[in-house]
Amino acid sequence: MYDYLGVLVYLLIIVGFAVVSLAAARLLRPARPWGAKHDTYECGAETVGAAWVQFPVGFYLVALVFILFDALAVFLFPWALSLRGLGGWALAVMLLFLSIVSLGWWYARREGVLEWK
Amino acid sequence: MEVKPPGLAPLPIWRDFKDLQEWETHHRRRPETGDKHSSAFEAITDGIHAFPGGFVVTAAADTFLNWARKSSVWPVTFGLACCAIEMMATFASRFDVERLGMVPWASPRHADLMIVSGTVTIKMAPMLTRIYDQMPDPKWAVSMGSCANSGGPFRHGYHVVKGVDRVIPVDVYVPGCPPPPESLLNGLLLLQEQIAHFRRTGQRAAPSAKVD
Amino acid sequence: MASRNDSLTAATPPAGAPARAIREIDYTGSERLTMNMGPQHPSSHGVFRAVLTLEGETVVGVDAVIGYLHRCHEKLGESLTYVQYPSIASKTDYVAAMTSELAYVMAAERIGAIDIPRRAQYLRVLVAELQRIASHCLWLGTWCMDMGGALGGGATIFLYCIRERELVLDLFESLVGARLLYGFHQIGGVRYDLPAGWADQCRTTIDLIEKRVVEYEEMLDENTFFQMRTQGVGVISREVAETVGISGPLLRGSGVPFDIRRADPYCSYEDFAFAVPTEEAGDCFARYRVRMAEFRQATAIVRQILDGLPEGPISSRPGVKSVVQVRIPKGETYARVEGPRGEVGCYLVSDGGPKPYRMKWRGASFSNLAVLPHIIPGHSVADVVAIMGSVDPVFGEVDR
Amino acid sequence: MHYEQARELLQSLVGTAVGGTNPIAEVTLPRDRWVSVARFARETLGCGFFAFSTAIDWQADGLEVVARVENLDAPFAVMLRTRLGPGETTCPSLVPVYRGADWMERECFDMFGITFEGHPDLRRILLDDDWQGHPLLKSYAVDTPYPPYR
Repeated sequence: MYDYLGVLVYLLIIVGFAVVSLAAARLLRPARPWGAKHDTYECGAETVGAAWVQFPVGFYLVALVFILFDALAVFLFPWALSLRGLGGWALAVMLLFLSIVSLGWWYARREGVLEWK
Repeated sequence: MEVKPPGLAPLPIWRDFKDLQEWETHHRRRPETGDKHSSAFEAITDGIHAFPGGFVVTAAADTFLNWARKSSVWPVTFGLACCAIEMMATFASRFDVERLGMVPWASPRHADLMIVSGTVTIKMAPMLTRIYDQMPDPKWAVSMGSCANSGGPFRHGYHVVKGVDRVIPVDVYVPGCPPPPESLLNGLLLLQEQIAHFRRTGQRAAPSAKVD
Repeated sequence: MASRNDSLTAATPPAGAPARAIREIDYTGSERLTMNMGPQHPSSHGVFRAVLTLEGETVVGVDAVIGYLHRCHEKLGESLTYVQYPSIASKTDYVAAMTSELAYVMAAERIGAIDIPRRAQYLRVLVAELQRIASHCLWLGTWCMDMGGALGGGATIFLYCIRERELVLDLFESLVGARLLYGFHQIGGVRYDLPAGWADQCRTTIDLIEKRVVEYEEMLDENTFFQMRTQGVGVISREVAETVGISGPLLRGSGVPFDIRRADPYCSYEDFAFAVPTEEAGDCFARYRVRMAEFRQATAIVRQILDGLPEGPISSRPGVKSVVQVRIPKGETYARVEGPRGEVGCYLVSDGGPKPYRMKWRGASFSNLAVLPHIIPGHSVADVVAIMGSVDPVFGEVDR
Repeated sequence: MHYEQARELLQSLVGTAVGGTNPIAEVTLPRDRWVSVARFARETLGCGFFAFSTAIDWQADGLEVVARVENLDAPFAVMLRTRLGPGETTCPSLVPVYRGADWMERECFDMFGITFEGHPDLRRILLDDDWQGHPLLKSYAVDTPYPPYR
């Protein structure tokens, strides 16, 4: 039971840090929504045109590819840490997994998803 | 009733303009109190003052908070004209302002200090007030160079605002055209002293109604 | 708003130079976003506001709004005498104050047929070339800071370049007493002479700067980020360059070997041997190479002056006692100077009184900036930053 | 194309005297030949470079528009001048011939109130759009007050 105490303390520190810093900021800073403070900042000038426009699809595709490979990275960390204990068998499995994923990467590159122009 | 032929009427000075008086009174109706802490914090300090000797506690808290604010005043990079080049030289490695804890920041949202370096023209004045307004409180303004102080060599130009303190409240005026980095640093140190004993109500220089 | 920009973007991207292959992207239904790259922007080099019409990341329309630093120079030019105005003249191009003062003073001298002693002409060339070095240092620093991420942490090159610029400013401080805006030129000659030991201090500074320029080129020339960000970006063809009237490193970067110091020599520039560096590609990288070559030409000229500085008086007119002392006879002329940004000219019309009748200031950055709406459409927003930096505008000269 | 040759061509085209010393040829034109002579200077004389164009307010004698174009190879320049009538404030625009004239003429409109016919986008460039008056006219005082900033 006790070996998980460290994790609890660690979580408390994280939450505590966030709460304390935010509460102190709210307590100390003056709240004066006066003048043009709440306007959107656009380099000092009034905002021109509407911002709620239909964005081109390019942004979405890049974000999608990023999330795909970011989620993949989550599996690599624990695998890398315990690789020495698992021996060569784990290496082969991971290489298989990576080759499947790189198939997706090759397809994204061929479709020109990442090229911007 | 003596009719004055047109063209002989004296040049109207700014006090005659009706809309200018409203502009002045609007500008002066800034909420003066509560510029320093949130209302909750000031309620707490009032409570502490009720106890005998409570001032010792709040004074110590004030000096600590002022020290924290003084030593990390972030200027927004607001370069207008020639003084901006001298401001850049002050930000660079030889006269480094980062020794004073000042990190030049591009967006007014993260800045505490606006160094107005250059001539404020009539086309730029609304932009300048908008950027100053968009800075979170408590905020300070340093007027760098004689153009920002009083219009400087371009004072008689039709398109020049006669000094930035007609547009935003200014805390420190740095003389010079352009002021060398040393005198800007001196101005910033003066500002830090001003912040160090930034009194509780945060009274500040109201925009001065200069007449010329 | 969009309709007017179409008339600007009607100019097809300039052919000739191999611009980046811009694939037509068939956006279905993506609207255009209008955005301000406004007066207060880290890479606007002063108070310039570009209203960009964007399609995703590609800029399809630019409406440049200037005038935020219009300080009535030309109106003040008509109401200040020939003795008073030079002190404000340096505030038009405040990064290269020596050359902007020179244009006004030369215009007045040319109308009044006032002769300038040889030593004063050499001193004028000396400070103009030192000013070119200091101005190019600031250009390189702010440009690389704008493209910051590409060059290893924004401010690296900025801090190096400002360090070199400080050395040149020390020279000016010991010569004139001021760091940025000097009252060095006056009608008839020059106001200050070289103090003792200034020449060797200048030689050591020049040698040091030449070594540092080599270091910058090692850092930037083979830097693939830098090449990707600047090669093929902001291509200005010769035809667009001439009709818009850009000058200086921009013009020489597009293949036109025109330099006023060579075509219309003033202040005894004909006595010095220097080359006119020219590049053909016309993109940001070409302009970068032209300016880096100009570093070396400037140091070469300064060395020639320091070796052959003639003796003699530094001004052909007595000291200025009263403001209306200098009177220029009736006439008009257009005197121009090759500033670090291009042709800085002063078109002066005088009516014989102590004040000019009309003074038109031809700022180099005004015309250089006028080329932006013709070359920016088709580039991405990040390229706009690179192009703005390579044009190197100074807004005292643009808005006057 | 060098200077003397350009001078004769200009002389033959315009008919009136061509002033100016060696590198500069100065010619005064009537208003309606403004664009045609500019096009001639650009095509046949090879003056591709557009230096600047501005105006001068001669008060009683009206406004005068000046434009300077240059041939960069054989360095010589042509200074085109045209005098608008005393009350007149319109002038044909050079934008179809030179792109650089776009901003220069917008500044002339802003400062002198000269409207250029054929200019694609004539609005104020240096001052705000709602600014009254044209500052560089001699009748405009240099420190005219502008409420609320004075």
